[in-house]
Amino acid sequence: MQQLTEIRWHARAGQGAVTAAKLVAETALELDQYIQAMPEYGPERMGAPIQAFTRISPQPIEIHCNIENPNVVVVLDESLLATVDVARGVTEDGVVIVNTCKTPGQIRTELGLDSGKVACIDASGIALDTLKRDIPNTPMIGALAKATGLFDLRPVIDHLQKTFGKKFTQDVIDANVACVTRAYEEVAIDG
Amino acid sequence: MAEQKTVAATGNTVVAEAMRQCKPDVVAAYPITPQTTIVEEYAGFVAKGRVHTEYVTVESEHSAMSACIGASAAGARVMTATASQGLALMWEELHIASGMRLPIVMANANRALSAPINIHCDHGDAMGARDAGWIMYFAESAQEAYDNTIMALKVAEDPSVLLPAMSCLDGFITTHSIDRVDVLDDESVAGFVGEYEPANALLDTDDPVSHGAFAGLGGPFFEFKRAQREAMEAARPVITSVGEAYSQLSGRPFDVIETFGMEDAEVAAVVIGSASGNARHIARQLRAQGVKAGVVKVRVFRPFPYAELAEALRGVKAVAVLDRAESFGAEGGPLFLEVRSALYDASDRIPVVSYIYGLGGSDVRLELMERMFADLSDIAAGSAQPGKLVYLGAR
Amino acid sequence: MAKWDIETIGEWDWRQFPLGAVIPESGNSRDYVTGGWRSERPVRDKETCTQCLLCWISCPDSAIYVEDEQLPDESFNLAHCKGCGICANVCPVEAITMVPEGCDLPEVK
Amino acid sequence: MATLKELTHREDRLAGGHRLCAGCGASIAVRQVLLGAGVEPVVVGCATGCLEVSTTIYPYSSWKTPFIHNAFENAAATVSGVESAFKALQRAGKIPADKKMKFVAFGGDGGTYDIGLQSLSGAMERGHDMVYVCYDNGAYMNTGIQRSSATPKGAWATTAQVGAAQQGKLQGRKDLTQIMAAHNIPYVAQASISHWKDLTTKAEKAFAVEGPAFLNVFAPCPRGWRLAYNKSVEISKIAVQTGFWPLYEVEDGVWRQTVKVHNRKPIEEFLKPQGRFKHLFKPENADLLAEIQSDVDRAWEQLQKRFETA
Repeated sequence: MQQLTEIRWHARAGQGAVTAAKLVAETALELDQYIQAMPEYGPERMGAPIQAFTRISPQPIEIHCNIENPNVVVVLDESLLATVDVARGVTEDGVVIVNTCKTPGQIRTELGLDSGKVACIDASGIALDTLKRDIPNTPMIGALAKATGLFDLRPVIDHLQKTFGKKFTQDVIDANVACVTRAYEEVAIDG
Repeated sequence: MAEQKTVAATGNTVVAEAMRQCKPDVVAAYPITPQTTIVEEYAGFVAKGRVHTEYVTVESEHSAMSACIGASAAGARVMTATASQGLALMWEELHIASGMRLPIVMANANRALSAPINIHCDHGDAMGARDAGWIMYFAESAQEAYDNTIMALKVAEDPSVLLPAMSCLDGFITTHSIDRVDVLDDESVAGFVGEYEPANALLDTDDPVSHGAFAGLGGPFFEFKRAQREAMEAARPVITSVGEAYSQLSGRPFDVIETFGMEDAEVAAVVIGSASGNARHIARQLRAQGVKAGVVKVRVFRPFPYAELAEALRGVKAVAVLDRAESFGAEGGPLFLEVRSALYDASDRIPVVSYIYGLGGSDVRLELMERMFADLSDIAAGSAQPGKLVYLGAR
Repeated sequence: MAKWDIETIGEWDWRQFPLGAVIPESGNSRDYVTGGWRSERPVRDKETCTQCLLCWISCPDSAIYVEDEQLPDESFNLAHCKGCGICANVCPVEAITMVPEGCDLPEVK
Repeated sequence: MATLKELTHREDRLAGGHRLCAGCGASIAVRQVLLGAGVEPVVVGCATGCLEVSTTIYPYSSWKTPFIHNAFENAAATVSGVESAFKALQRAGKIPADKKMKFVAFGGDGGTYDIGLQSLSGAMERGHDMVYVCYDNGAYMNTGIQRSSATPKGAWATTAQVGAAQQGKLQGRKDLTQIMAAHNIPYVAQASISHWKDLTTKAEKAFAVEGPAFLNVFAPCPRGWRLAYNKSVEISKIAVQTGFWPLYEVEDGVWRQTVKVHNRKPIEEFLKPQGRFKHLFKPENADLLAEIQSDVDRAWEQLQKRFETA
């Protein structure tokens, strides 16, 4: 794992980006990393574009500010590409992961990205198949694990089972595990 | 060292946890962003029967502090939490709590004061209360918010102190960010803070006392205030010794100020709260480039560590004081005024510049810290004169 | 509790006052004399008095003594009585009269 | 219901030597309320005001009970904190489980009807086991007779003056007792220092209920009312007899008139002895006087409809 990984999440309020940012941080903590996960809070309500952030590092994290130069960008809602500059400041070797049916090539063109990686996953489709609801956040974590190599599928699943086990039925947990697994396997990566 | 559990949690979650572990008899609180999740978590402890606390869901912050004062005077261990407008609404009661010498501990989720309304972090709320007679801790991280809250209780209840104490953490940045935190076990915290032995408990009906008397013209009001000042002075060694004991327990160092690179620093920033790490991060980078940059973080603002600051800043060529609060009409922010005062008796006149930053949650980008240190280097090199006041990051 | 000794309070410095402005003794205003506020004092005619105790329950200054459900011969605490005259006013049999302070008192039966 | 002779066996919990005015209605109210509290220990809280200032001038306290004053608007919140501490400390085993204690807060009408209403409402809604007593003298007397929302219509006050353009306070009183009844707390009553038996009985009931209780006690201020010092009790009786201050209670939602008034006296009998109403008796204010009477009549009739007739 590199020194400091900075992940910026783009979504609409209600899509679970904050939860995803948190789940990723918690998974990293299980791997004895230092972590930060914070939503960018505002008075916005359901549907508004929002950002959230995750930092992961083997060293204690001392900075407290928004992420301007992310190593990873995760976009939970493809429609945001039209209105939000999601790739703003992304590092040369950064990874942009988008919930979309399009190919990485199409997205790369759309975003005008000529470096780094672009990864595409139909997270909404997977969520609808397995969860029967368009909650794309957990599939995006599967895609993120694969596309970034931050961690394997196993710790993600372990952590999901651990935290969701307190709140949800076994069916819901199984569906989420299926989501993550499918996304991990199906994500298309370019670069 | 005590057994600890590493958790991923927000500042507010671990502050609520610290409160639970301190076993307060009464918590009287009113929700306000970004403090709310503290009292929500506490309500959860109450609902689950995990605490013996009487949790008073008052109808305003004024009543929150009023009920805390009643409960504390009654002889109970009392804790609460607030933020911003809530702290402002309590203003009158803050002075009464300290004047009555009641060791109430309150977390404050630092948030800007209206107008215009804003829910994000700055220190304007706490700084507005800096002369209210409360001991004031500020946290850089969720870890420190947790640690400070426990230490604050121990200090407040010390028989030689008996003053209320505030444990401040930055709104959203610390209150709502998930952070890696090491949490002590319940027994260790309970053993550390001990039992509260109240003086003059109102509920002692065998020996009734009167609290809150009128000490008007010709009365001893002046003498009571003098005693209050002495109590604040008496808090200094207690803060240190409690900090030492807590360090032993937790393995985490504590001092009223925390320094980075100050052994040989030529340029230094003095800062409070979550932005301290940002300053340290840049100072670390600058040092790698050969710039002798340093950072002093102030962890206890009241009583203010004048001697420690003067000592830390000795020999520095230019100092920036970073205030996340205004003091309109003054020469700089509240921290600036204190730091410059601390340096007045220093033999060398160190140029000190006031930087106001991050008001209303304005993001403390690393580039701002770079700019601030670059200014200092210019001043230290004599290629620039210290300006009056810099609004760092305002358009 | 033992009586709080405040005889020399005028000379105390800040160290000597109780913590947080607490008054550690309850009801010690009994030692404070408000009788000097009075320009008239109540005088009770024991013959007329029916011991109804309306004066006692109506006194704002807790200045009427009762012993064994009765007003004793010396029924007024003149250290506290401010001479408001409520006792005389509420007395249903006019057993209490207010007489000017500093004048010769009428003969009390 | 105790007789006066029986009441003399109880401790008078307010010591003399306090520095309230001669003839003050507040201290009469306090004595009678606390006589009604029975034998259990009582903790007293007090809002800033005449009563608080004059009974605790350092280093003297007139309170033979534990006493706390915090500020003006928060007597209810403060005492709610004290009561909460009692519960918690009992739960923690620091106070014996069988120990009983009573809690009472006193506030004037300024500290209760106005600035302290929110704090009072909150404490009552939360159901603390406490009694709140308003000693109502109809103005901010501690600071020099400024109008409050309890000041009667037409009364002179230093902030509701009498002149060519205005004849004292323009507005009628807020009906705080009914507001408190609307909180659906176990016990609410309106009492007067002129009716000691009614008042001490109501205090007994208020202290006996588990949960919050509210007493609104008519307690004249001779100084502010421009009334002879010896008339405090007498004018209170007239207030009851004119229907200006009906005596009633609301016990578990049942409204009951505790002192019947068969032939209400005209309101003029209440107003005339008080200098604060002097201007109302000028010929040009006859209409205002009639309006005040009709206000009293209307309020009286409305209240009668709420009483259980049993």
